[in-house]
Amino acid sequence: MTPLMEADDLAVDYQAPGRRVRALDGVDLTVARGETVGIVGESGSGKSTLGSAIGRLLSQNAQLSHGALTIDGESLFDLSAVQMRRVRREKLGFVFQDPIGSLDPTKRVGAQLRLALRGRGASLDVTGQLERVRLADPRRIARAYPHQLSGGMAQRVAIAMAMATEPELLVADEPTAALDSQVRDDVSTMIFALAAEAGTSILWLSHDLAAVGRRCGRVAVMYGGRVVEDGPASEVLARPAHPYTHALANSAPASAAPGERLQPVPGRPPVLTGPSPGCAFADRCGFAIERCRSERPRPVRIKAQSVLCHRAEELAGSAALAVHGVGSAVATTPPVPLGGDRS
Amino acid sequence: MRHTNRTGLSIACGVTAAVLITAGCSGGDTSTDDTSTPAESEPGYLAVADSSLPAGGELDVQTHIDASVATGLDPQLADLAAAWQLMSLVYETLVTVGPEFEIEPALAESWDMPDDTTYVFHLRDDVQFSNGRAMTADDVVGSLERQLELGSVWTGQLGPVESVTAVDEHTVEVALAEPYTPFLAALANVPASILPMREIEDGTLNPETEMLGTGPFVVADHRQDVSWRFERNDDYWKQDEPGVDAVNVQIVPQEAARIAALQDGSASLVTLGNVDSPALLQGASDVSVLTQANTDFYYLMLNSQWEESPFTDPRVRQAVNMAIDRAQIADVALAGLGHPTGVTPAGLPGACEPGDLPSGMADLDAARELLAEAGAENLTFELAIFSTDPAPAVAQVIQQSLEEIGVTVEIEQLEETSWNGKVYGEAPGRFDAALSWFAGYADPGMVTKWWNPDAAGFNLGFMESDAELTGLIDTVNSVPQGPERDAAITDLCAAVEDDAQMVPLVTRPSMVGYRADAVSVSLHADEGYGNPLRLLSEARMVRAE
Amino acid sequence: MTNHDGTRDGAHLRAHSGAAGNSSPVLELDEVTVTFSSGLFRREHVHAMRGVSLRVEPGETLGLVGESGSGKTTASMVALGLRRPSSGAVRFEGAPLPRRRRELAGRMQVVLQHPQWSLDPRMWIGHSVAEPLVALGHSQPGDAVRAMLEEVGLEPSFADRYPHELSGGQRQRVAVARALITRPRFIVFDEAVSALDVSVQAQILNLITDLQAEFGFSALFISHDLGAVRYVAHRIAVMRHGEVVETADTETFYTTPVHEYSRQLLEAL
Amino acid sequence: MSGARPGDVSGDGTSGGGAPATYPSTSEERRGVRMRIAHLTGWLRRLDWLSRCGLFCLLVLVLAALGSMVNLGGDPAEIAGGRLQPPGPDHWLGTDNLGRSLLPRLLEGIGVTLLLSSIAVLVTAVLSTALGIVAGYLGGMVNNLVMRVVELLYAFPSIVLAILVAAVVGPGRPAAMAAIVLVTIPLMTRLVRTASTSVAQRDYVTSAVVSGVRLPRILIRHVLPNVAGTIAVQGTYALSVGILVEGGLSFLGFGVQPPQASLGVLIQEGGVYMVAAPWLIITPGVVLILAILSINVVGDGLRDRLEPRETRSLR
Amino acid sequence: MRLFLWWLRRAVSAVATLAGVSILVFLALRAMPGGFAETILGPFASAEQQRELAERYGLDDSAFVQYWRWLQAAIGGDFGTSMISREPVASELGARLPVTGQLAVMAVLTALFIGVPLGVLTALRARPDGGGALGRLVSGLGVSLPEFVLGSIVVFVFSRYALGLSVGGYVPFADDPAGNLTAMILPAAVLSVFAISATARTTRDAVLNVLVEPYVTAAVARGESPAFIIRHHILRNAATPVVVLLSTITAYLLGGAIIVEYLFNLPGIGSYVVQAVGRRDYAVVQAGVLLAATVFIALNVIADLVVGLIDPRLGVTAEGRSM
Repeated sequence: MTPLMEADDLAVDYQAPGRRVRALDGVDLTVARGETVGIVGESGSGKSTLGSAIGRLLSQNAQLSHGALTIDGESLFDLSAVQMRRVRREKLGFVFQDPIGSLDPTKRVGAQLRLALRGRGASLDVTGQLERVRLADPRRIARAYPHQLSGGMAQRVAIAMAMATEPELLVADEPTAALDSQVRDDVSTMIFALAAEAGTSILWLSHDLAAVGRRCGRVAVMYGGRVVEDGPASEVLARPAHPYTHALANSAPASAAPGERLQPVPGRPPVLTGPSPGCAFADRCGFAIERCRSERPRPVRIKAQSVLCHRAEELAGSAALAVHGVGSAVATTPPVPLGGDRS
Repeated sequence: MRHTNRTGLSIACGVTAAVLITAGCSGGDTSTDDTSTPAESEPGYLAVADSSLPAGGELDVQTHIDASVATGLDPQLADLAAAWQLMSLVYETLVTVGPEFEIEPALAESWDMPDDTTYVFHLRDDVQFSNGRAMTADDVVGSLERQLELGSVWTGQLGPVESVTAVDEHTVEVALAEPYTPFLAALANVPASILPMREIEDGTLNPETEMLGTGPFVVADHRQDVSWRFERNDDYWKQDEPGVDAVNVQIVPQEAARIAALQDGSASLVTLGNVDSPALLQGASDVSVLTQANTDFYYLMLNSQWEESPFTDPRVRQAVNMAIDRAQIADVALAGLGHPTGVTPAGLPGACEPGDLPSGMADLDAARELLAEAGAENLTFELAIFSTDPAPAVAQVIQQSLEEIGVTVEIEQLEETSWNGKVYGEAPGRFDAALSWFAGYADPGMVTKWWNPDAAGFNLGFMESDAELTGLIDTVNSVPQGPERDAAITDLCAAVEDDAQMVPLVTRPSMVGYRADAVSVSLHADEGYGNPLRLLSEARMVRAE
Repeated sequence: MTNHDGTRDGAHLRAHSGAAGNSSPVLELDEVTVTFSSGLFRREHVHAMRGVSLRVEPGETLGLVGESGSGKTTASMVALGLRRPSSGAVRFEGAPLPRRRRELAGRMQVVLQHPQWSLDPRMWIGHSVAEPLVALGHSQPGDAVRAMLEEVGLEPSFADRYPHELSGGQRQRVAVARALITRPRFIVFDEAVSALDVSVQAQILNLITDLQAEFGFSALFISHDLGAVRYVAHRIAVMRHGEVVETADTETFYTTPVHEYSRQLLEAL
Repeated sequence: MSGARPGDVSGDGTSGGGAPATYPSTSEERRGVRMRIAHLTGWLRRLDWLSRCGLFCLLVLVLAALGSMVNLGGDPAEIAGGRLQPPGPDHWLGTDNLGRSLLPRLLEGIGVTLLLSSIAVLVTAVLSTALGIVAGYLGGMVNNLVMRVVELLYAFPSIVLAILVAAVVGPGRPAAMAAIVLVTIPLMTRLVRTASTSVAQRDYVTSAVVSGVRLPRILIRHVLPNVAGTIAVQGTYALSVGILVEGGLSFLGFGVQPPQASLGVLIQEGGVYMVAAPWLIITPGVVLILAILSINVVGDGLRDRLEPRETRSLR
Repeated sequence: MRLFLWWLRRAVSAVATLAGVSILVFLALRAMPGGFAETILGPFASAEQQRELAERYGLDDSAFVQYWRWLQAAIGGDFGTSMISREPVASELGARLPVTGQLAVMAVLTALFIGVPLGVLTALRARPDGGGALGRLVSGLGVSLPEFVLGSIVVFVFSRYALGLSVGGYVPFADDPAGNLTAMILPAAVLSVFAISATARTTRDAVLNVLVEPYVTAAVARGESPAFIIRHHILRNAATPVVVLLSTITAYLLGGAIIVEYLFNLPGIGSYVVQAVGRRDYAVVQAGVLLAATVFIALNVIADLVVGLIDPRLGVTAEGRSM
């Protein structure tokens, strides 16, 4: 059976006057039905570009350089505009970072929710839909304008819109980054619960490795426009196989025990102008060798993970990539079930 | 608003001479078809309305400027040619001016001069004001006395009137203190209009805001600066006049808009200000443009009273006077439609010959010599002008010709009101030189009165009276028509240029365009009071069968 | 470029405890209330701070945590003397804040949130760093600037670059250098690392702790990120709805938070 | 966090940095000059072709104006030929109603119009910048006061305002300049103020305040350079408005006074002769439109350059 | 209450602005060169006439007294009498307002119905790589065509060749609707060239700004069609700057489409006031400018109200975050 979503050597460039910036540099990623995948990466890693590419929502100066992206076997970049709209309507759902900005400021919440539900077989019961995302007093909220809502409320409304049609894949681009920490948990929990109920797969984009690891079944770590490590969340968190994943885990202040010194990643993330000649992390990597700079790594299998590192196998054998403060980072709540036998 | 033709007043004395001046009308007569103006070759006329056409219809006219300014609609206070144009449709005078500047009967059907200071006017007995009341000698006496009491400049133009008395219901006698040659000419202009004195005295008419006259039309509607509607006066005393039922006048300051209206037929008759308009309208079908020679002329004020002016030295003034190339002004700035003139307007019977004057000889060496004598070789002065066409062009030609004798002219162009303030607002006026024009009127002596600032007080700010000049002016205005007067006029012209505080330049033409397919009009070849609408009541509409 | 120098580890943790006993606080907020009111006629009062009392001891870093809208940014403005409290007192080095800003010049500095706006984009890095010294009347700060840049792990040649040539992390280093160049007694870090990528954040956090050990300044470290606060602060104050709900030593707070809200925050970490 | 877009990778500067006051050594100053030149050329390269065409047109116009100063094409005031002659070998652009050659008149007109508008806009820029920066930075009462005055000017119909000025000062170049200044000041002040307000909230300004930097220095070293882009863009638009106002005023007879030529004067004079001598209005008309268009296009280019925007399709 | 206070504040600021405008105009008029009576009556008027005029209009009093007198009368609704026509200024302006108003309305409606769609279209076709330069050129040309050049050409062409539309010849709509329209179409068209281009440019900018808003992306992501998104999300959100621009254009046109009125000889307010400046007809200038300023302020208020209706965040009664 074909995977729900598959990116195959996907490369996307942004064209600016006088220069080109490579955002995706050959992404390989699949999402199976019912799976929950977290994409972790810092700004510039390409995760948002990947998320946008899935809905073909890239800005106009973005260009597909090579590779393919398929949803349910349909190659997105070959679809007509009409076909693409059908895919978006029937198979995809999106939740974005800015909850209030994602709602039309000039329309009452109820009106725009109704507009979004119209003609797609979803229930037109606005109150019901708002109740589904656990909004108290849905009637009052339906009458409110977006700017009168808190971020958490607005994000719930946006989720209600995205999930009303029970899409096959929900792309959530940092949906909780703009929310206060208390609300974050509730919102994420709700998204995962709704998705589980509807059998929707989730692609969760985030910069917070630990948070994603707690929720998702699988984690893919992006760096320099590629997925450098991809595997079950618990494995990636506990036993990162890529030096970058390791560095990322160790640099989060929350991961440090009291009195423990943080291990920052030296240097700064790259801005690619074309295909990276070697491993994009090589300049910041404590383990880099000459080969890392000149030869693009190919995926290797390290236990459950797929890793883009020339030295992955040797490092896996050593203790070099041990995560400190592991205890605090490991999920305290069990991951949401993977959706049974559907995959 | 740019075309406010502010006109000087002047007095004309009775003119009987009938010297026909035709030079003025040759340049602009571009009449393209002669079917509607069968009598156009009649002497003194540019066009004669075809009286065989049926009366009736409405005539659409466009003109530059409205009649009423701050003085209101009182004809006796009117000092703008534009005001005279429109007011003459309603008000009439005892006498009027014929095609060759001869004085013709109007409200007075005849007059006698028992001696050279007494005039006896025999009034028509069929004249009514448009309210239906018959005009009487009392109206005439009252009107003339009113003008004499107003103390306006026109009062001076009427001359040394001693008394006005009603001899009987239809006879009025005017006694002068001394002979005054331009008296009849002065009576022939709008400020000498006969008003309905009974209505004015009993307060039922306010002449400042309403018009009630004996003329061919009555005012049906007036929107200041927008439009007038004149309707025929059914009781008008002239037979077969007016020839149209109504005249709609639109006030259109912009020349191009008037030309446009004429071309697209939305106006049948327009007054024009640009000397090139006749040429511009050459190709337009059914459009005729007639250029009326005027006695109006441009003159230059050279300020002798302001200490900072370079013209306190008469030699500098004379040099400038000599160096200005009048012919070039006429040809270039006025497109050949104007003519060099002395102080007596060229074209007016009895006027002096401008070619014999120092200005006509254009002796540049003499001019340079005068400047050198005065120690003013590298003279620079400012010339204040107002922006109404073609004054800027005239100024620029002056600038060019004075460059020949090494004089630099800096032109300062002002809007009309500011110009007035600068030139007339204070004494001494704070300017070097200024350009303007006077209406030349119907008698050569009238306008010369402005060269005596003691009489024409508005000039006191920049000139002083000259005893010799004043004497010559008085002579010209009191000596009857004849060789003696001609000699005095010649001397006067020379004296003006010698004095050179105000130097005459060129005459100023006026243009009238009309649709030959819409209207048949009458127009004098020459005009002394800047009134191209003088014969409007003769106009007849042409109807396409 | 980074300070991987492990020898300073933990040194700062002891820095304040010795000093706290006998000297007055560097900064003290005493029952500070800040009320925003708006409108010409209408007086609508919003309490941004309600009876907030805070103390920063010499050599100490006080961490201030809270959600957006909790009043912590207002607290920072009050501490910096940029906003006068509606009631309550602010004392700096034992004395009320002077009316004239310049009297504080050089003794108090700030590092703010946005890397892209922390430095004037039209100014050379060298000028930016030198600015506080220039304000104090120094005319030749070039050497001091170069030295300070090295201190924050940047090459001295950065002095003649423009901010846009630097990464976000480098800009925050420059901001720290600028704050430290006058050797101030007190620095406010207002969300100073929040906008940085995780991998870079740690660099700046380490830099701050290292420099504090070296220069001994006191600091108010404001952030919504409990993890970062916990890492650099000696004591932590938690703000909510304009009030301080809990103040505790970091260790105590970490292990046994008292207030319900503090517990929630820790759980979400 | 939307990937590497050109806009957010680096927010680089528009003009060169602030003038070095104390810090760099002479070699660094030299480097500064080099950087500025590099900046400028970089700038030109990043303008699109349309804006470059606009710049080129403006350059040509400026050269033409300079040409008029050395009487290129002849003395503009001289009556050099017959009246209303069409363009020909003697008079390339024909002659006007006084027989003056149009070419030198046109060059003079370009010079007068450009010079006058530029000076006026410069004055506007200085005043607006001063007012806008102070109002925007200080806010409060100062801001209210400045904005009230600005609104007052705004509420005047612009041409009536210009005409009133012309009537008070007396028509001519000073009146035209004053009118342009008064007409362009409100918008520019508003926009500079808005920009200054946002600069005032920037972290580097707060840092400077905390560091004890004095107000004048903050305004000059921080606020001014950072609103310079706004000033430049608005300056170009103000210049095009200035040319329009000059033209309109001169056209109505309140601006530049003949015999001096300006583009507005030439068009006014030529308007009447449209039928008989169309070259008298067409040439100056085209030049005027070209000048305004070029300036607008350059302004658009500048703005696009300063505020690069992402475009999106709905497909 | 909130609404009332909003209105109160607007009213106070409007009165302040109007007072400022009237003082400025008053001072400007008094600062004009040339004495009063001499310049108004011209050189040939007698001293008697000058005295009478000065007396009638109180021109000899101090400026302060004159202003105070004017203000008192103005508050009572009496804006004085024209020195030229001797008619009350209010009725004169009232007679001319419909002309200017019609011109403004025609031009602004044209701008609305042509400029807005044009702006939306060009925004949707905008490309990041400097494409659409041609569109920029065309819209740039539209705002670069001075009325006095375009108007002169139109006057020439339409008067020279009978094309069915008249140049000048204004008649009130009530008298002759067809004649009125044939006279008004050309001047309105000349004015609308600028209005259309400016509207199109503003609309394009506004739409481009809205296009990158997250809620548009969200709508695209939901699979909505472009037509749907334009209708339901873009038009309304992009309307704010367009409304503000249109109100500014209307105010500008009502304040005097002077050049067009002048070229086409329309008896509108702008040309009237300009003429009055030339003739020092103080009361007319004073009232005319005040009228324009009032219109400007009123349109601003209307624009604010409309903007508030369009975007509740910017409204008069916009509530803060209430939940």
